[in-house]
Amino acid sequence: MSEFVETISRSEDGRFLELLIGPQHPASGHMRLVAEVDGDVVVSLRPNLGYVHRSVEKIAEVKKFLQIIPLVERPSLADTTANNLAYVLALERLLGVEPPPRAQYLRTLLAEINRIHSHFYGIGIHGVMIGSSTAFMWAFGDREPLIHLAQELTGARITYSYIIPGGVRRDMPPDFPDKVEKVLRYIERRLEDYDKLYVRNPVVRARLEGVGVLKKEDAIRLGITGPNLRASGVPYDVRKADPYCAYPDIDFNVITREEGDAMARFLVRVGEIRESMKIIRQVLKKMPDGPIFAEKYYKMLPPNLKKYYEETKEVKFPGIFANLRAPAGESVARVEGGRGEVVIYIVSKGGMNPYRFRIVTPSFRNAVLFEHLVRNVRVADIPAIYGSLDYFPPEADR
Amino acid sequence: MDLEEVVQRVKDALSDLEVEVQEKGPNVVEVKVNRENVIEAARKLKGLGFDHVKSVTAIDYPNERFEVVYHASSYSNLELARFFLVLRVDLPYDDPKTPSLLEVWPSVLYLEHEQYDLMGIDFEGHPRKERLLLPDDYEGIPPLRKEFKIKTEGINA
Amino acid sequence: MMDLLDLILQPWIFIPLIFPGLTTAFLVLLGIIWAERKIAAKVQMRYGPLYVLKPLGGAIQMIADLLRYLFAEPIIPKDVDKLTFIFAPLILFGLSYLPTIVLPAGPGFTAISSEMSLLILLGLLTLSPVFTMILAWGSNNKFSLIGGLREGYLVTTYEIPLFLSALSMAVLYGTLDITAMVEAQKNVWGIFLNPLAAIVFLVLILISTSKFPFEIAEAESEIVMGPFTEYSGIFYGLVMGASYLKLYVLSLLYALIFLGGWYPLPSFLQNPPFLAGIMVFVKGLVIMFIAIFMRAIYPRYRIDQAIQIGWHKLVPLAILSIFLSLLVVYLGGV
Amino acid sequence: MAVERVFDHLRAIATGAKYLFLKPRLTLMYPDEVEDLPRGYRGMITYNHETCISCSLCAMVCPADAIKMYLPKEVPEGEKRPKRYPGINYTRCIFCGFCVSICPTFSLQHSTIHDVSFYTFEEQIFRPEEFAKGPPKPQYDKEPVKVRVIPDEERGLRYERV
Repeated sequence: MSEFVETISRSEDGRFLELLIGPQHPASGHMRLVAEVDGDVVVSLRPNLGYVHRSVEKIAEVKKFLQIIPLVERPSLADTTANNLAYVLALERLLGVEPPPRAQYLRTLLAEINRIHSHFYGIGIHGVMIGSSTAFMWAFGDREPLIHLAQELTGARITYSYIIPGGVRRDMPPDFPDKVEKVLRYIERRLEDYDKLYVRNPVVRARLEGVGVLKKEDAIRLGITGPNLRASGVPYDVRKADPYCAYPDIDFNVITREEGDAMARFLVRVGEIRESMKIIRQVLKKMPDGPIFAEKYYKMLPPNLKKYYEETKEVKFPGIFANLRAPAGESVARVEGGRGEVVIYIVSKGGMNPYRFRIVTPSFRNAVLFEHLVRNVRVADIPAIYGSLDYFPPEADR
Repeated sequence: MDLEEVVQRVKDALSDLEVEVQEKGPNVVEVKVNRENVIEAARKLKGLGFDHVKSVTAIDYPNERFEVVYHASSYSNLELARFFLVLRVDLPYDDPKTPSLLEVWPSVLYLEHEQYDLMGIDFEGHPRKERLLLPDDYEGIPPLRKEFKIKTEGINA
Repeated sequence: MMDLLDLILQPWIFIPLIFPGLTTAFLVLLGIIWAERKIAAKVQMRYGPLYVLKPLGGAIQMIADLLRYLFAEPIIPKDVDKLTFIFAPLILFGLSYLPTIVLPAGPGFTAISSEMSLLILLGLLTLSPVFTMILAWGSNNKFSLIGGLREGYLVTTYEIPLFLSALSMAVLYGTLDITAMVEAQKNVWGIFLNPLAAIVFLVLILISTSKFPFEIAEAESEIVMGPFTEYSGIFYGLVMGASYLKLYVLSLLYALIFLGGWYPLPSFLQNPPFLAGIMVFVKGLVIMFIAIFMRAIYPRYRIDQAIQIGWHKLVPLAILSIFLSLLVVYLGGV
Repeated sequence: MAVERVFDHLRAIATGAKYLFLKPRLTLMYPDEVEDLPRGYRGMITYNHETCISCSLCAMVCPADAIKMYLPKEVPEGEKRPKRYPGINYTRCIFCGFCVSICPTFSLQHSTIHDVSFYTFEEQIFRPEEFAKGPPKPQYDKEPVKVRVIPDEERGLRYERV
């Protein structure tokens, strides 16, 4: 792979300017980009990762299984449900627990609400990176109703810790479907205004169309994931390829585009917001009745907690959760989050902690795109491409 | 395509190499291979349609061995995309070296680099030997190894 | 007392000091930045500045900001060229203010009456970008350097069509004196006679004052603050004020040569020229409003796209507008 | 093509202009207005010392080591093995609510208080005795208006005075 051997091509005569973008830069995020520019043209660019590395994998080795749930949420704050869900799926495979159907649907519901607000986050950041403060403010404002919904469902705005082994932590409030429907109608209406002011704005199109083109074969070769992959014409979505939770029963489309440029990546996100709304409506319609916590753990609850759970539909943990032991073995799970595929791999030796915990986040897999796409483009294209990747440094650094 | 068929295909493709192929879970095919054969095996698996790697994990069994685990899957063949192909390489503890699979799967570029950085596995042929996530001047035990201890406080104040 | 008032009302004092000069320019600076933030906030479904004088919607926010700029420590980095770093912003600000003295505030009410006043004004306008480039160079910062170069490229892009479209109006009215140009619009405004030049000139105002979608030299997400990256405190206040001053001057010019100046004010109200001045001022405000409203609509173009727009679209259109003017003159004139 | 682009420009400007005259502001004027949070919001923890059975499950499950089991300040006379009781360190608490979920006697509950400020790190460590007194009340300059946040079809979120 000679193309990655030497991406920094220091010139002899000092013609190229080395530009250190970040970590203290308005649009770098928590990372540094080392760019080499020839006038206004970027010759090469290398991301310098690790500025916010916290070694989640090492910390997980000394945390108990339940304590890892909040831990895996921390790296990607805009998209916590994906990490939470991927971890719990892997853990459940290890424990041999199957959550009841209603819990599956509630998981799907939260995952899709989270996907929409994660996409709004990405769209907003992308907008301000190319200079549209309105796109930024609108997207972050319209994220708020969705965060409010998630808060009603889980009790927290961002770090939900909602999905636990064997189910979810509480049932939705009775008037929840009504509220969701109102918010979805609002978002639908707003997307039309986005379309007029931002998507079809000729300046936006001039900035994004044909910029940072990722070819289909390159996307596959480099193992790109998420909307960035689908924008290059690969119809891979974990929800279809390896369905989990309630997705086998749900009818939805995988949004793909053929162009592979920054605009295509942006439009895939917009399309996925619409698909997610479709999924949420179906989930609420098909939501089965029944328990939200696996029978196996429900049986361990003392009678007063059982009664509380029956009355309020709020799960109380059995005492075993404090020191949950997983049998020896290993399991791997993947989930399609807002930014792409989260892979979690747990190796257990039968103790209270995982022996080895591996989390591969979508941003880390997409990090290679910086050096692949940002070559022979203009300085102004760096933020345009960066934003279109929906790259989140803390998520990549973990 | 079901799991048995995938296992059969993998077995057929790797028949002339010394490998161990087995099912691990509902959609996981595991291939154990020694490090001499790993590039050859990877090349053949890529020929089957496993076109990218999702994760590279090095596991440390102190004073025993290292394990490097590649989780590969497919983007171009969506039937194959349902499966994880786990490629497992054992390394002796005192000589944690294995050929880099960068030539076969360019998607391991950052993933192998990370394991080099955090676990100290030497991927031979990998062009990058500098720090990735750790500070550039970090010296000492790679932090993901078991001998790197982190303290916990316990429940009593 | 009367003497003092009389003195102030002399055009050669009133114009540089009161309107359109120092006092008004200063108030406009405070007002327009507040309005920019307020308008963007309105489109973006939020409040904008609010808590400084809440009953008026935070109207004196900019006075608070000005005080902050004044009393903040102006940090002069170790590696800058100190002379240029300190004096370039001062000269830049001064030069941006200078063109106001050529502008007439009412019929016959000019500080410098010249048959060439349009040319003088345009000439003065071309001076300030040089100092933007000088201070970018003096900052000794890579982002400043790139920003300064971008400014340089933009100057080459906008100056030629700006001159051409302004001169097309001179062709139309047959004069280079701004006062005479206004008088020529007594019956029909210039914008109706030569809409092409009007549109081109409006776009060029956006480019030359670095307003969206041409806010390229200062592009925050790319090169931090462009030429002004190293500036802080009052020096930053000066360089930021300079670009708004330029907008103010160009907007007044636009009001004078395209929007009929003090017309349609009937002639018996034109003297004394207070109402005339207010008329010009209000028209200028409209143009400023349009320019700052664009912030809420557009992201920014890339530098190559902006240059392409300049040379491929605006220059030909500006040349065309001269021919349009000739045609109008040929068909009957003004 | 070029004509279409002109229309796109005009459409974008018109859409922006439309918002100049609408009133759909999303801002919640905190701290003049404060959200009246529903039951179930995961705020600061309240602790009932009377019902606590000293099982230490909360400390065991806490992912951030925020809850710890403290010995009483004064050990009662003649007690061989004094019971330990939970105290919380709000510099570490991440409001996941696992302690509340695992408490078998409902001694730990969520309050809806979340916006409290402290001057020192030490103030944020609540030993069992202080923990039992409940979380501190947020301090506002003037009494804020309590509003309920309601999803709305027109405006996204609506703030209704309670």
